[in-house]
Amino acid sequence: MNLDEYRSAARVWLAANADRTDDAREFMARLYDAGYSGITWPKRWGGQGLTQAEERAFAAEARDYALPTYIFSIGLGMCGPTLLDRGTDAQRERFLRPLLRGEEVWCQLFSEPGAGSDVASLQTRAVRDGDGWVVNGQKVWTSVAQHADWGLLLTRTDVDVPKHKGLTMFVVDMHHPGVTVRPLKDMTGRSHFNEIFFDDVTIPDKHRVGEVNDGWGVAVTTLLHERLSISAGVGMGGGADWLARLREAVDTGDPLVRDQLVELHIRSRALSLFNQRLSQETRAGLFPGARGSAAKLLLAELTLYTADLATSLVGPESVVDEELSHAISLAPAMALGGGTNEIMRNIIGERVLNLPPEPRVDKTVPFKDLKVGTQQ
Amino acid sequence: MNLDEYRSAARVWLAANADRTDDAREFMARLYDAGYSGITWPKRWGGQGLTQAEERAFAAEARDYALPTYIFSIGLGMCGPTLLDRGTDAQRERFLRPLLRGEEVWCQLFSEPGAGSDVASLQTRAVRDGDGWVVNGQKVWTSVAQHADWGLLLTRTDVDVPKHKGLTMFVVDMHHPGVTVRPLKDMTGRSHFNEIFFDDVTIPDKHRVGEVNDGWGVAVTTLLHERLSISAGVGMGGGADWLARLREAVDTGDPLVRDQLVELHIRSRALSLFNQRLSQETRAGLFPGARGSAAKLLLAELTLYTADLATSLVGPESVVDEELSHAISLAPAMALGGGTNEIMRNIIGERVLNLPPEPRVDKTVPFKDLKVGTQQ
Amino acid sequence: MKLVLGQDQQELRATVRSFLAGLSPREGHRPEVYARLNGELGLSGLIIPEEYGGAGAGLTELAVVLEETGAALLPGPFLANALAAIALTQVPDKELLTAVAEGRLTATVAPLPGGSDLVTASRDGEALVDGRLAQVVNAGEADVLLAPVTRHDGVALVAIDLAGEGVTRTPLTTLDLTRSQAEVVLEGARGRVLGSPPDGIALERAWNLFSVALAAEQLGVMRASLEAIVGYAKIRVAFGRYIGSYQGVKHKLADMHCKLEQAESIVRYAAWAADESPGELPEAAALAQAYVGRACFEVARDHLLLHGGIGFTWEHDAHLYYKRAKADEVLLGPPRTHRERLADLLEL
Amino acid sequence: MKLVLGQDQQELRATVRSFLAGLSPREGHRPEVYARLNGELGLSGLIIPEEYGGAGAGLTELAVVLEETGAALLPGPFLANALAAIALTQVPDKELLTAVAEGRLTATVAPLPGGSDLVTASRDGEALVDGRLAQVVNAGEADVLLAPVTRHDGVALVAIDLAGEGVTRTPLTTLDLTRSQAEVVLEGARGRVLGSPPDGIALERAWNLFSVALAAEQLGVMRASLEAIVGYAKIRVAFGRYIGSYQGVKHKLADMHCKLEQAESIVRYAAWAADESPGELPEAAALAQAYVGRACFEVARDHLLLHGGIGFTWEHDAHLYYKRAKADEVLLGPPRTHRERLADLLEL
Repeated sequence: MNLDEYRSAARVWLAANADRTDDAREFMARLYDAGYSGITWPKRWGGQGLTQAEERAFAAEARDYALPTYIFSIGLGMCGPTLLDRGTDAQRERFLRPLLRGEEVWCQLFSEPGAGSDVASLQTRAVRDGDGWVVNGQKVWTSVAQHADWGLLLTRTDVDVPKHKGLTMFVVDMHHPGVTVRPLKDMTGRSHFNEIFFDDVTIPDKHRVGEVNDGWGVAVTTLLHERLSISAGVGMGGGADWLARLREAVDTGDPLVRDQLVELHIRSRALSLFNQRLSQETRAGLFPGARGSAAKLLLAELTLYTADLATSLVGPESVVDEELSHAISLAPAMALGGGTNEIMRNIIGERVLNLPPEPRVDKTVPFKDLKVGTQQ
Repeated sequence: MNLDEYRSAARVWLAANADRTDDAREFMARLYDAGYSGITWPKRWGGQGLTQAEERAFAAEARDYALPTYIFSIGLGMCGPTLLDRGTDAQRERFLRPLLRGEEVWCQLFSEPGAGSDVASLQTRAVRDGDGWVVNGQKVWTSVAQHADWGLLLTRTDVDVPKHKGLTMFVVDMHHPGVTVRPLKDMTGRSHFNEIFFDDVTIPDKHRVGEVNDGWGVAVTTLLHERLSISAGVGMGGGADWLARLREAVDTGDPLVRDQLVELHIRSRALSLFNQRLSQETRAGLFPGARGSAAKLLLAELTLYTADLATSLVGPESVVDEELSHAISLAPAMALGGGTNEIMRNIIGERVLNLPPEPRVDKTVPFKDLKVGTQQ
Repeated sequence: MKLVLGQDQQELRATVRSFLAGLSPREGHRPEVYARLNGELGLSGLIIPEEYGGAGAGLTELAVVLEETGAALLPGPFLANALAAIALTQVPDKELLTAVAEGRLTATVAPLPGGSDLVTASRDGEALVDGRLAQVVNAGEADVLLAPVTRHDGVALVAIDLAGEGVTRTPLTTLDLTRSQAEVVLEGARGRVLGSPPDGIALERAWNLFSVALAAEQLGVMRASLEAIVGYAKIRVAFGRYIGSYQGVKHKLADMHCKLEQAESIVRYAAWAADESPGELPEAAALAQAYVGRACFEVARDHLLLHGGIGFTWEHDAHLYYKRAKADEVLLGPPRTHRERLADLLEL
Repeated sequence: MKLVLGQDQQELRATVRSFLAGLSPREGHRPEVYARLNGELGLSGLIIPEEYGGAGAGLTELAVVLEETGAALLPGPFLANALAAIALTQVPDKELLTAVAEGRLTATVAPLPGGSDLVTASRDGEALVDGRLAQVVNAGEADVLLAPVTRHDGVALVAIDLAGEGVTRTPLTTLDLTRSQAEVVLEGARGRVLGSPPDGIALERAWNLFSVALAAEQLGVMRASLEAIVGYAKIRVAFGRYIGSYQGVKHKLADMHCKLEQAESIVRYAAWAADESPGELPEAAALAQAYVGRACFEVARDHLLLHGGIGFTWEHDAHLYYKRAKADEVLLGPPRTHRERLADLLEL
């Protein structure tokens, strides 16, 4: 089957199946049966053994549908690929097929209240106990944890070595009685994320991913996959939608209003054309790498700019308009999640422009002697 | 004589004398004879022994005149005060009165091509030779050097200690045959500054200011006086003048043009009110200290903004208009001279907001092992 | 021109600041707090002339107080009541002024120049008012509403008993969680005409004073936001260093400080103009809203962003400041209206 | 839509870049350089159709070349001649097109839609032209001027021999030291009417193509500025560290990179629209000038500022880029005119 045939078949299948159900697990099972789950994953672990080309073709066809696969996105985008790269065969055998079939939901447990941008300074401890491990600590900013069966958990296992060298990765059973999932209310008043508390949670050693104290190496793999998923999602910038909505809501006969809308158009076109150029480069085999961070940074700024502009143009009514109030409340999310704007600028500066790094004070000090989190 | 009487007398004197001559030296002599030179300096060294109050009163009266005292400003504002603070009595006796009388012009010789923001990394060497010193090296950004009789010169006398600890300050004879003054053409096409080359220039030890290797301590005194002179001069921001000029030159019937002029008004009023508040605080005995750096930073930004706006509003003609072309060419000067914007933000961050400093890699390394200037 | 606070004003600030220190913006309107603010501190009568039982202070003093209530995000009708006192002072009404000064009555205002579709057919002091006000600040908590009403001889300021007949108040869900708004529908609601209408000039002056008063609150919001993030930047660590040591944070905080310095200068100037130089007031007031409104939002936004993830949580106060800053920025109309007013005054 | 350069275009870029590598923007117009550019590289005929002896390439290729000449700040009439070739291609004139393609003749243009007060009384192909053009780019170095002239049936594009009788050229002192301008006064100057006037549509299209061509040059100016300061930030030390290691510098450079990425995307898009999607051209062209003109100046300005004191010196090239960026930003009119055109096209 060549790529065009593949695409046609996908289109037909989606037309017949995409809108048939809202149940995520049921839909994933059908996706798996039809051969559209794990398209690039090896056949041995339940995948289809195809290439990026087929995966992109399917994604392009699927873009027109709101597929109910959100709760599996962390597992499929980050946890699964990490196990493929760094797990044992026993782990792959146990975990990958149920993930692809929609039988088990995964979440990712890296960030902590004291370790955001600087994930490697995390403090959740895993201590050896016979053949297994006992975990205590707290994670935060965890999507879909309330649905999750398994979590990919990064812990500290040695405080006597520098921070990157004392971490270990595990698969944790989210149904363990010591795991508490609490929704985290954010500034929009809604709960998009969770806090997770670990209270003497036991994990068998066979659920360790990678070597003891090599957790950072494993996490880098996961974060690379995360960055790929984010930059794939970038490009949906809401600038154009807001322009359409605002031109109805405000007086474009006022030249100042008109000029503000032109500015919004300019910024949103500039970013959307940049995103399209990155896509074309990717299709041509030029992997954008860290340049994707520029698109992420620009989207974060455009999102803030757009919500601010919309409320300013509309004026007093915007504070009692549900849509505008939600927009201005949600606007900071893109600038904070998936790496703050400052982190993005560091990445662009160091990995795209190859500027010299900051002097690092935290790479050689034993973790126990390092300042972390929030302290005087 | 109370302050009002002092002010009245100054007003009368200025009205009679301010416009009588363009000759700077002659005018300074008359200023000295009238008792308006070195108003706050001790009588012993030729000053008037009065207070800041009298000095400010005279300055306020003098503001309406273009006094031809520019070439003495470095001597009176920086070099003289440094000798008052840190010189020997013999140096004060020899140098201060001729300065106050306009008989000798001074310049300041700190910056080098490789040492701008980071003055203490300078490389001009002074080496002991019998009872004196021999100097080789290059200075740059030196105002009035072409007129100067004496220079306050910061040199490196020890490369085996950290950079701040191996500097020594001297008074150098600008007429020494080893001193070459070359005008430095800047991007406006004019020469506001000079480069100075030192080729085996000898200096007697009696012209050393402060202890050997304590030059940084002396320089800090000088730079403090420099900062005071700059922030005293700040506040003349050209925003209001440009607004008046532009409202004649462009079509204010265009609402977008009108809005741009309002923005210029807002920014220039914001800064001028801030400057006035700082002045009132100073008069009330609250010394603004590092907060003056905020005024300097804002003036630098306003200057860039104004020239950019004016040329953008006027359009194609601005590139063949002498005044506008000069304005856009000169605009960067305020952001580069007297500390770059980045240095100002550091000062505000660390000395006003008391934020923690950067980790410093250059405070403990011997100078000879330190990276300085421009290098691979 | 006076841009520096005097001794008395500094003491007033210290008193109010220390009173507000223990309060949380999350507690909602607490009448017992207002009883002490109005009683012990006498703030409801601060700018009301002494002949009506007030302290007879000026906008300069009111600005000092509003900066503190802004910094504390004091919930409830403090600003609304202060704006009402400003309006009442322009069209002096003994009964209402005395009641507000003594803290017996809380008033609020509807937007003054235009913006209201209220009408009345009456020609004397009593009026039956019809119309709808889409958004009135703190209408749910206030006793009396002051609103511009159109009648035969032009616009008059009318006082309406919010608990009276013909008044329907519907609470609105607002962005700013620390300041409520309500829709007010009037169907033959009884009102009393204040002053000697038409009072265009008095209402214009009131509007300018509103702009100054709001700018003072915004200055407080800015200051508190900047102080919060500066404090956090000194204790939060990333990559082994306090985040305030990174230029990425430090330089942004320096820029925020510059905005605060300029905003304070403008507020002091506008308050001085209100008290001492009426001719400068309109321009100063438009300048205050045009500069301070924007600067306040930018500082509050950046203070939230620099907090990182924690700034996005409901439990942290950062979003309360961010939302107040946005709500304040548009409270007296879309920001461009202040710029347009300024352009008109400059005869551009 | 095609936003990525093909193999041929990349080779063209490499060829032009390597040719320009040894040149300095301070050397002024060197005819021998142009002889090779037009001869060996065939650049003067790049977009001229093959039937007139050109290479028949599109705006996409011209943009690649202009990006390089912009990056090098190539002095002389390169851009002017390219704009003239664009105009001539819209109202094809065999004699001039062939001469430009072969490099025998250098042309320049006066601003096309409006902006010119030139008039002629003649009704046939030959015309005697009167009027004054305040600023014509490279008029001092060009042989022929193309200018819109008002006549009985509307505006016509007229070719005027700049060395002919009735033409007075006065060189102007310009901000941009690498691109000359002159005043041109025409008193009964002999001209030849091109195309079949009135040619409003052709001239409108030419204007849009000018916007795209200029944006390509601006992209080159931006790129070269950013590369220069990134390079300097890697070798300049302050306080014992390379300045590029400070976030104050690094983060600004990252923002400049973001502008460059967006500017390049817009230029590629606008050039593609010029070649393949004429309906999108007007909007793409206005977008190109509205975004890239501003971004180019901001990047050139910040590149100069980040150099510190040395960037302020005459000897350093930073100011040449800064001045070119400003001159380019206003070359086709005050920047707001591009935004207004865009607003019109968007039917805002």
